[in-house]
Amino acid sequence: MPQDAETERESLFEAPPMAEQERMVEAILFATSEPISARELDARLPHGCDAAEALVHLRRRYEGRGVSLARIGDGYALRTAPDLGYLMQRETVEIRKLSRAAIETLAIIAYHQPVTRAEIEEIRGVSVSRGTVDQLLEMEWIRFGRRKMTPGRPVTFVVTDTFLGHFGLETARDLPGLRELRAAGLLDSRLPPMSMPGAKSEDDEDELPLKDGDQSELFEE
Amino acid sequence: MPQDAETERESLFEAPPMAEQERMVEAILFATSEPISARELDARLPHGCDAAEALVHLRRRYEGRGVSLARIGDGYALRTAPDLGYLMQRETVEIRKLSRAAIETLAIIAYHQPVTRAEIEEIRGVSVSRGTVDQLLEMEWIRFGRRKMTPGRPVTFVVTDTFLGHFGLETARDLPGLRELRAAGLLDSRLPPMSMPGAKSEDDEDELPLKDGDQSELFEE
Amino acid sequence: MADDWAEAPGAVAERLAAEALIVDVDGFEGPLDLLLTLSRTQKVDLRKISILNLARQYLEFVEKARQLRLELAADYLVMAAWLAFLKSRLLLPPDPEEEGPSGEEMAAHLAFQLERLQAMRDVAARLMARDQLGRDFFVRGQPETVTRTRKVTYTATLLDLMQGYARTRTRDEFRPYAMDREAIFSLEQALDRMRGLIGFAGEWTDISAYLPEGFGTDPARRRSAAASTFAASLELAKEGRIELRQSEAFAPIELRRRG
Repeated sequence: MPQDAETERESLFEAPPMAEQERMVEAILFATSEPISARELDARLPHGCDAAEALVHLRRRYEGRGVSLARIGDGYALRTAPDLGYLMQRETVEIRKLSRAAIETLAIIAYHQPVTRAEIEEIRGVSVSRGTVDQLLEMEWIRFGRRKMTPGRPVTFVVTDTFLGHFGLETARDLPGLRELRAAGLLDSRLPPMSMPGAKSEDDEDELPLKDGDQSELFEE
Repeated sequence: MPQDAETERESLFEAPPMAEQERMVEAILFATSEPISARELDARLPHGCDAAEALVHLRRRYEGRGVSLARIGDGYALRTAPDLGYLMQRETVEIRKLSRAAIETLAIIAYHQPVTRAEIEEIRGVSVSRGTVDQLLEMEWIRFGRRKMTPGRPVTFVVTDTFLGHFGLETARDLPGLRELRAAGLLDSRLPPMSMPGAKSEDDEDELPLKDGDQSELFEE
Repeated sequence: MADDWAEAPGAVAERLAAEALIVDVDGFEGPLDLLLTLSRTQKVDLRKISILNLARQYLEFVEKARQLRLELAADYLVMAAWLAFLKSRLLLPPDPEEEGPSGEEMAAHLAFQLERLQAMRDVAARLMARDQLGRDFFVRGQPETVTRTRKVTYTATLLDLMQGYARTRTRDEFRPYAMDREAIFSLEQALDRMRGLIGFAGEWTDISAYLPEGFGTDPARRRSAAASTFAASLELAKEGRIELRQSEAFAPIELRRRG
């Protein structure tokens, strides 16, 4: 069939049949990197072809298909059907471990709730970044509690039922205390140097260590 | 749990009808220039779709068109019909001219794969230059296969899907003349009798050229 | 030699062919390629080729090249030597005492190699004659990129939580502990130190000479350093890098480099 078309063209200089012209236009539109006008198509097709007519046939052929013939200005291009655009997106869900800063902040909220940001900072010895709190809020593991009746009436944080559900706890009071943690061997005595006071871990980048004064106050407690 | 909710929600919907699945596959394949495997398609289609079946329908639909569905290794891709190549002068990319040595090496790898460097050298009767292999690797036409379980555990070479795609082959079994060569026993690895020139050990990775001294000794013989 | 050429039928053509080969010797990809080209002059199926004739042609070629003082690469000469050997094997009656493959076996393998090389060249040509991507058929010209949206969900375990809490609450406890470590000279440190020093230990030396600086005076530190240095020297002795000796119980332990 294609060979026939070619020999026909060459011997008689007659235009190939319309079906053949249509597949030629289809191939050119598929392979070009930019929309192409009917005039340009005519220039690329064998002598005597009628790109405009072939385009009409092609448009009809692709009606309702996953691909459609789009007109863009003077040019034509094959495009995936607009209703299938969602297939061109891939959503990947990535599960990541919470950063050390987030875990520590979360732990302090769970053990000390309701707790203010200043109190969290006091305990951790570093300032708590807004991003960490926002992340925990967004995960719905913490929420705002009542304002504290101290000067400035700071907001407090408490853990949520989602938090309790995730960690399989009935109440936050069920969390083991320090002594129990130690007895259970959960207090790792060989801490990596990262956790030494003053040393920052990567995820703590936006956290500024508190001044020495603040820190020593804590040790005196 | 969010994951459970998602699968539940998805299974509430039935898979779209096959005609719809076909247009989805069509859209996805149209959008990309790289081959996509049926498994990847399944992952991108809504739950319950059967990409393999949709591909069968789609291949039939594109038969005789200006664009056709090609199978390349594990993947599928749309390609223009080869007989229309003459219309595409503008799209033609300069194909790197390969040396005779590179072409022969490529053919030997394709027909004898997995094949070691020593085996290629045995067949061609000359040492394979590093440049030749590097060039084929760089074009992504060959890659390393498994090491051979012979002394020295030499690396082997195999051809890639890029190679298959370039030459319009579905699998390496479709190589032209493969069956005849096999029937004629020309693909058997026959070890040369001892004392043949070129009968060297497999693990001769970096063979050194003979020194001038060695050459002159030979003249005296 | 010239007489031989003249006597043979079709000699002129053959000689011209041979000379053309010599001039073009750089164009050959090794002796096998040359043999394959020579074998074409026999104008028969490669399976029916006369290896004896081929060996003669090749040797004549090499001889002619030497007369013309053309430099042939070593592998051409290795092949020449081997073909001369093969020729003698094929011509002389087989020696039952002789070991190794027979002349016929060697000839058969050479014929196989030539046929295989020719076959690979034929299929290589067929491969390159196929329709090729980017020349005869084409990929999608306007690929639409798949946008990847990445959704990240974070997780943590109860253990993470409790350890995190413990970490914040006990941070102060670790400070004195960190100071403790200053009095400890670990086995790793001792090994590192000794590996660097034993190169110079040609003579028997008291092991106490290997104690690190600053560890000799404070009893606690000295104890730690002595223990780890002794353990490290045992390890090095096990590796065969040093020898140890002690004249009697509680006498100084001495070491020296081995070999």
